[in-house]
Amino acid sequence: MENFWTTLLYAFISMFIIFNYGMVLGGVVYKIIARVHGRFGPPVWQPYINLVKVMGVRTAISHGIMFWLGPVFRFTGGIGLFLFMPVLFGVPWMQNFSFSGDLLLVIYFIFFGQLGMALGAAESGHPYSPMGIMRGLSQVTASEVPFALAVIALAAQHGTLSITEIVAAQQGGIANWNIVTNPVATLAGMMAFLGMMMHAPFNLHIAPQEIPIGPPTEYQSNFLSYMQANRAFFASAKLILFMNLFFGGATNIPVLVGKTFSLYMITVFIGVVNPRFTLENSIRWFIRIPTVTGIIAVLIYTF
Amino acid sequence: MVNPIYIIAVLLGIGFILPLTEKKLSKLGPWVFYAGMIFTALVSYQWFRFFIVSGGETYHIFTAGVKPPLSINLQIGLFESVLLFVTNLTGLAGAVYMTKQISETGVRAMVLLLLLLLGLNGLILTRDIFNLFVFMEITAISTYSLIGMDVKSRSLSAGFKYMTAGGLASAFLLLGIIIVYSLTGTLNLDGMIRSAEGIKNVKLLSIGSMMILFSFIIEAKQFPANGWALDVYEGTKPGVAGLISGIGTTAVFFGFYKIMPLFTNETLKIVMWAGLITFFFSNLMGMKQENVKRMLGYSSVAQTGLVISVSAWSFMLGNDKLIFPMIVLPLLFNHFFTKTGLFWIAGLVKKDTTGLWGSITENKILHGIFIILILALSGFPPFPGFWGKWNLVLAMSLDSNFFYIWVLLAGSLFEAAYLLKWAGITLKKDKSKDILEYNSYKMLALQIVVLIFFAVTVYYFMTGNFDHTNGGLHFYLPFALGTGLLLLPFIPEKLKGMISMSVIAVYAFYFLPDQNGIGRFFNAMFLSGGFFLTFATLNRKDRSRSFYPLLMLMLGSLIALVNSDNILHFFFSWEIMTLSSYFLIHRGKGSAEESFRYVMFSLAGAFLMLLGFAYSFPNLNGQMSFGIFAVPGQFTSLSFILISIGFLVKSAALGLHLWIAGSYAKAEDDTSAFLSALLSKAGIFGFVMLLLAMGAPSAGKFDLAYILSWIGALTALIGTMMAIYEEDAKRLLAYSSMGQVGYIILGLAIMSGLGWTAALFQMVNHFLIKGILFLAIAGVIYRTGTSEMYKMGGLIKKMPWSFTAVMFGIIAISGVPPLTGFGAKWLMYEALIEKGWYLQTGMAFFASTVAFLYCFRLIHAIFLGQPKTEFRNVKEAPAWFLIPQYVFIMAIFFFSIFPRVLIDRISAAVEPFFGKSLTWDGNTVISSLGYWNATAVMTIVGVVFVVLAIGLFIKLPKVQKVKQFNIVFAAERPETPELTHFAYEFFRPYRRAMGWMVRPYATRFWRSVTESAYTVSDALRKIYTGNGQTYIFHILLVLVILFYISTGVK
Amino acid sequence: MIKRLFSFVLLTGLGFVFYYALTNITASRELTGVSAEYAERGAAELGAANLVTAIVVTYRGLDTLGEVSVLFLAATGIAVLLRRKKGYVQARSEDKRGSSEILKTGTDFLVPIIVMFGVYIFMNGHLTPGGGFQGGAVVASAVMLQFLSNPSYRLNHTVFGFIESMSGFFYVSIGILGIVLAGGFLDNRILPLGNFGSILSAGAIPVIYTLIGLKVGTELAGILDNMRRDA
Amino acid sequence: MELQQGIFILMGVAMIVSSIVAMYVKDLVSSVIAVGVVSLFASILYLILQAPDVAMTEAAIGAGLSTLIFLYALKRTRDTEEEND
Amino acid sequence: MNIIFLIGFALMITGFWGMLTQKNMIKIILGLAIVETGVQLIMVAFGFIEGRTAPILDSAVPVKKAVEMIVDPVPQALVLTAIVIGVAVNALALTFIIKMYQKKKSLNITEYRDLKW
Repeated sequence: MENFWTTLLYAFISMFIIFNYGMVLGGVVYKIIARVHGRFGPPVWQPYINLVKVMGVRTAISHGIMFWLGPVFRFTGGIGLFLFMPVLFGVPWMQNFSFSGDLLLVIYFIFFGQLGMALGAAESGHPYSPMGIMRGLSQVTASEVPFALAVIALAAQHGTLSITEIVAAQQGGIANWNIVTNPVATLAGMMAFLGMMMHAPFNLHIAPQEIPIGPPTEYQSNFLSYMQANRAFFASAKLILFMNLFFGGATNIPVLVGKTFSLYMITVFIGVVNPRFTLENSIRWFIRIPTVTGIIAVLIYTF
Repeated sequence: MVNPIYIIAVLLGIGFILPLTEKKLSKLGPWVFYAGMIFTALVSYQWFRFFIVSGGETYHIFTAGVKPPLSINLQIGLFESVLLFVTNLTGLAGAVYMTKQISETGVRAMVLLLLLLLGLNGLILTRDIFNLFVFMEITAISTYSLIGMDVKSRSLSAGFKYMTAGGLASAFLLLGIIIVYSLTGTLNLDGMIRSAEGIKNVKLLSIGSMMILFSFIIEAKQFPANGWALDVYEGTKPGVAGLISGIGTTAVFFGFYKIMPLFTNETLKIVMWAGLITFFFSNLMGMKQENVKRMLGYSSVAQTGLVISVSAWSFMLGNDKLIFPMIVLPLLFNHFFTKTGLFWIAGLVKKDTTGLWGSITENKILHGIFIILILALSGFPPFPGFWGKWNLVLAMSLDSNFFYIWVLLAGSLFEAAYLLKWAGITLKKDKSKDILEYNSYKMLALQIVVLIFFAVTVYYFMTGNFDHTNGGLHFYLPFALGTGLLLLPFIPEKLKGMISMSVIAVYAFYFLPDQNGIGRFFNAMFLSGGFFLTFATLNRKDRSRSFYPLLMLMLGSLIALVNSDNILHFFFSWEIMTLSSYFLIHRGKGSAEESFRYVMFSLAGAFLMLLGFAYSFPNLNGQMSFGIFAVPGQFTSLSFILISIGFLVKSAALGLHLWIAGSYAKAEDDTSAFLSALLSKAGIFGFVMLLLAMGAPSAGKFDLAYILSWIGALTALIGTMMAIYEEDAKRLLAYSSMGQVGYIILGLAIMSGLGWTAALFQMVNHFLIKGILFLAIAGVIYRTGTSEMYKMGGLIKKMPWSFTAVMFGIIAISGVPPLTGFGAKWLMYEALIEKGWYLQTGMAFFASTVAFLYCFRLIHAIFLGQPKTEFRNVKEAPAWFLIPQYVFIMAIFFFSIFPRVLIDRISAAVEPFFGKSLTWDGNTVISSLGYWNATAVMTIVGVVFVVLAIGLFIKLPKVQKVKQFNIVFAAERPETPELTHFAYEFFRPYRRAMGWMVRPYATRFWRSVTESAYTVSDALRKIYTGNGQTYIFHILLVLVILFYISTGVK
Repeated sequence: MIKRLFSFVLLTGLGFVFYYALTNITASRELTGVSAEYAERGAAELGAANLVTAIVVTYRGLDTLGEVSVLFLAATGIAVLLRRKKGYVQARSEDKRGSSEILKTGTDFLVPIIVMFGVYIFMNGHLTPGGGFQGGAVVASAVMLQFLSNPSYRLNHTVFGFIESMSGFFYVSIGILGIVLAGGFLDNRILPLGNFGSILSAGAIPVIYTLIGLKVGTELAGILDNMRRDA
Repeated sequence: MELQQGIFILMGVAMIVSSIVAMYVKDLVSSVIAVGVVSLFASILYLILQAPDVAMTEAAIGAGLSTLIFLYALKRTRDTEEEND
Repeated sequence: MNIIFLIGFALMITGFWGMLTQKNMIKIILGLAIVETGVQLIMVAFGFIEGRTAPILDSAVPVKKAVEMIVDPVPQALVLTAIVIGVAVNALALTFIIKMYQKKKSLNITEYRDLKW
């Protein structure tokens, strides 16, 4: 906050980097999934193509103001989440606006976009929208539990809720990473991470087969472009968050890419080899194994 | 001064001569009769004034010109004069009441009444034990005759049972008298009492006094030797029953009271417990009653038992001179007037079953009197019964007799249960018609009694331990406002609402600036909330006179609660608040059951609180300041637990939450906002006071604050969980409220500066949000006429303002940045983690994510999705509702951007107790763990949002707007929009997975508690078989039991 | 049967109570307390030879007034309960067997004597055993005799009622006179105590007892009349 | 003294027997009479106990009038005639 | 003198027995009358002093020596009242029975159980 304009400029730079990183990451993942399935797959830059394509669509319909604002909420949520996090440890221009709040702010801001989107989609009047939202929200509440417990364990471990300080405490080699110093919390957090990334087996709410028409098809044109762009931000932001929390953070971009990519791959691979859970099953799963793990993590610091 | 012997002489003389007027002078009879009655009333008034005003000295009357103990003497002192006065006045009223019956029966009925009065006066005046017996017989025989006067089979059989009981009682009284006489050589009470101590033959003396005691136990209708009494109350005409229950019982009691000094402490102890047992069991059995008069009979018996019990205890302590006016008299008067009045009301209603009393409302005055009497009888303030019980509980606690208090309060709860249930029935109109049997004489008599009762009430209210100099104003305020508004029946309702608002505003203007500390937040919240929520009530169109008075009573009592200086003030306001809110809830449609549940839970909580006070009270001699909790004593933790339960009930903590959904949902829509936004904070205020005074004691190994934190966390989680499955918007919000208040409790339990800051911040937040949400929902319900969410849908187009309000409300409540809800959550988690309560943190976090589910459901099911055909033409909610909502929204935004304004003040209030916990760097608040800059967050989010919105607007200038129903299913359109609104049982899969969390364990538990209470009640009352012989058996059984207890032989 | 068993057990318990009392009763050997004072002062103070009368009429006069009221009340209560509804036509049973002439004559002869005897009893209450109540009962028995001998005999209610009311009223009035003229309510010394042992002694006691006798007699007669009426 | 004791016992037995008879005899008239007998014995006892006033009262009122009232009541509870209300 | 007390108590017990076991209401009142007689007997017995005379002062009992010669007059006075009151109550009770009989044609107390619980 020394210099407002500098901060702003830095924020734009980091946003630009992360946007492109997120888009490419998405493309790579498509490719990988296709290869695993035995297909050739789309090119890596397919997300850019998609984005340009949907932006070019002229017809767009709106069901009302909330419908219209839904993608705005969503995109704000994605960008905001990213902006409230420090991206690279010790790199001044990659700190974004992390002075605004600590870990709690970041966690809670995840909901901002989801809630807004949910409101917008629900106004479409299509019954599948609320169904999808219901599934998504239900699952989030379950997966947040182990995550929250993991975060609490970290806060207890480091005596702080500031992400920067948590990352700082992990500097100096793998031995200081939380995955080593606090494996139980990391385990709980990573299991929650699977759910939060919304890949299989926890992707019922976006299940394209069962719900052919949901928010993505009610929204056209720029609405959709906002949502796709947001996906890049949102996914990367979450990856960065987990990297910061459990895997020592990153001090430069290659490390960042390496760590986040690996993290993403974990979810992708698990998703590829697993069938989809029904909603009840995934909720039950989250409040059993991951939650118990989380509770153990927390109990370690309670006594 | 007219010698009181003239009362006896005149009554008797007139009684003797009246039969002469039967034939020829029948016109003259009534005149002579009433003249005699009025004469007695005047004479007793004269003495009453002499003692009350001039403080005269006790006066003795010797008959036969010889000094006692040779002759019989009478005595009139302060207490006698008071009792004489009310007895004779009520007797006069009774004569008026029975005018019709008297004129039907003829002059002999007058004789009976005159002699009844004679007997009662004699009972009160005499100081000779055998004379007492004679007057008791006179009373009894005139009562028998009055009972049998209507020559109905029921009254005859009741009278016969009474006579057998009375015969036994007098036989044993004679036996006792002669035994005691043979030992003491005198019949004079004072002489007996004096010489009783020196008697060598203690065993015989104890037998003698036990016989006397026994006979009074029968006459005073003590359990279980009282089956006949209940039959009498049920079978007799209400006019007579009222007299028996009121003046009859009082005089018999006073006779008993006079003899009590004769008994040893062991015997008195038996009397004390016997009376309490009567109180407890009679009330328990009363719960199952549906016959009005029998129910009153049970209550009457119970009250007598209590009064006797307390009197015996006072003699045990040797403190009777003080306890009589402080405890016995208020209890007695409370019983006396209410019971007389209620019996007489029963005489104006044709139906005997409580369930058929619905249309008593046809007569507003009668109904008002009825309600007031019921409340007085249930022991609510400001009636004498309240003062009596309050003083009793505290005095008992000084005697360390806590078990007594438990039983006493349990009995009181039973009594309140059946009385309030009955009152509740009459508050609902039903189809029964013409149940009133209007009779102006009866009305007049009733009004006389009620007027005296009011005078007594005012007297006790004015002298009732209130510190009038210090903050006393607050305690008159609710009543002044309430009654003031009630007495203005002819002005329009809207004007009343405006008057209420202006009073609040003026009060706040003069009052708030002088405030400081934590109380200020509550005051500010109650006053501002009261002001704006009252604004919403101006939308009302119905002409209901009781709404604004009750509302003002509730708000006033909340203010009084916050400003109370001591536990009496506190409890007094608490009870008034409970009561007024009960009636407010009861106003809603179909709310009878729910409001009853509410008031029963609240009362039970209040009684436990009272118990808690009692456990702490002995710690500091005689003071009632909150300071008594700071003094550690033997029972500190128990006291803390009990008081906490009282507050937990009001906060609807888990397990004690059964009332919340129903009463919030069934209350009128604008009232629900008051309940959730304001009333739910009363329990919080209680905790604030309690924790400040007491800290957090530990019970054995358990840190009570820690336990409290779990209660708070579980309440937050389960409350939220229950909210997501509700179909009814108001029930959903009610459970949401429960969950949110759970957070506040959790915050307070942390007992750190940060925790309290969090709790108070959350409280303000919750107040604003629930104000918005309940009012918005009220507006929706007002327009659509339903509160079932799935029946609505798509209302965003019709009610955009309401939608926006709800949207801000849910964003704030769910804790999503940038609105205030996040601030509350942030403070809470920081505090919890700082404290090291990680599991609770996790649970609170879980609860807050679950909250999204109901938030979304609320807004989706009502405003989004497909609109319904029948609501195609609904309009936006009225401005009366919208304006307060937007005021609150503005407040939320203000606090969201500048939370420092609020947090700084809260910290300042909390600092004196817990020290500094937060530091500031510009707009960034820094705790020991983390930091938060609300202004920056708001700015960033706002800027990004606006930029993106503008971007979208530029890119999509021409969006094709379609109707809501423009959706496609695989290229087909479903025909009815109803089918496509996915809202019913919205979270079904979630329920399948998580439903085990909300299994109704608490409901089942409380249901089984209630059911077993009723079962016991029903089983127990079966001992009253209606067979006179069984009653004789009971009576003799009591004698034998009494004997074996008192002598403790073999 | 179970009821009898319970009753038996209960009364056994009660029997123990009484037994306990019985074992603790010691026969009195001398007058104590008030009774000694009555014995010492009674005769001189009130001038009544029969101490029981002195106690009943004066010392504990209020009790006696109450007693009279009780009787009066009972009579009133009985009258109220057995009152006939308006318009009730008495079913005259014609076949009631009239009493024999001898019985009637005997009755006519005996009644005045019995009444005189009763009057004697209450007039001499302060000297000999007996008094208003006993005398009243005797007077009532005269009426009873009338009823027995002549089933259709009807009481003259006007006269009886008048006597009943006025005797009661005068009784109370004498009581009040006691306050005005002597030491207190029902003080018998409003009249001179007279010669101890003579009929016109003991102040107002004979007067009071006479009034009581009249009152009790008429009341008892009234009760009997009510009870037997219209069978 | 022995004699007096003997009389007491005799009369006591008589009283108790007649009261038991009063309770158990089927015929109500007999039972009323039996109670009257109890009273009569009582009045004799009073006389022995130097209570002539009480004895007279008991004889006149307890034994005499009371019995009569009972008998009247008995008579009226045997009537079949009924008040029409 | 205990024999009188014994008789009194025995009478009371008998009376109670009757009241508890006899269903006929008249017998119940008769039982009550027996109880009363017992009580009265006991009362008089309390005033009795062996070897003394009735409390009537005449030639045989000079005023001066009355204290040593007479039995206690007070219980007698009380019993006098008690007897009259007892009879009054019994008469009233019988009236009740008469009226009850007229309603239900029964003297059995178990028939009159409309009021209960």
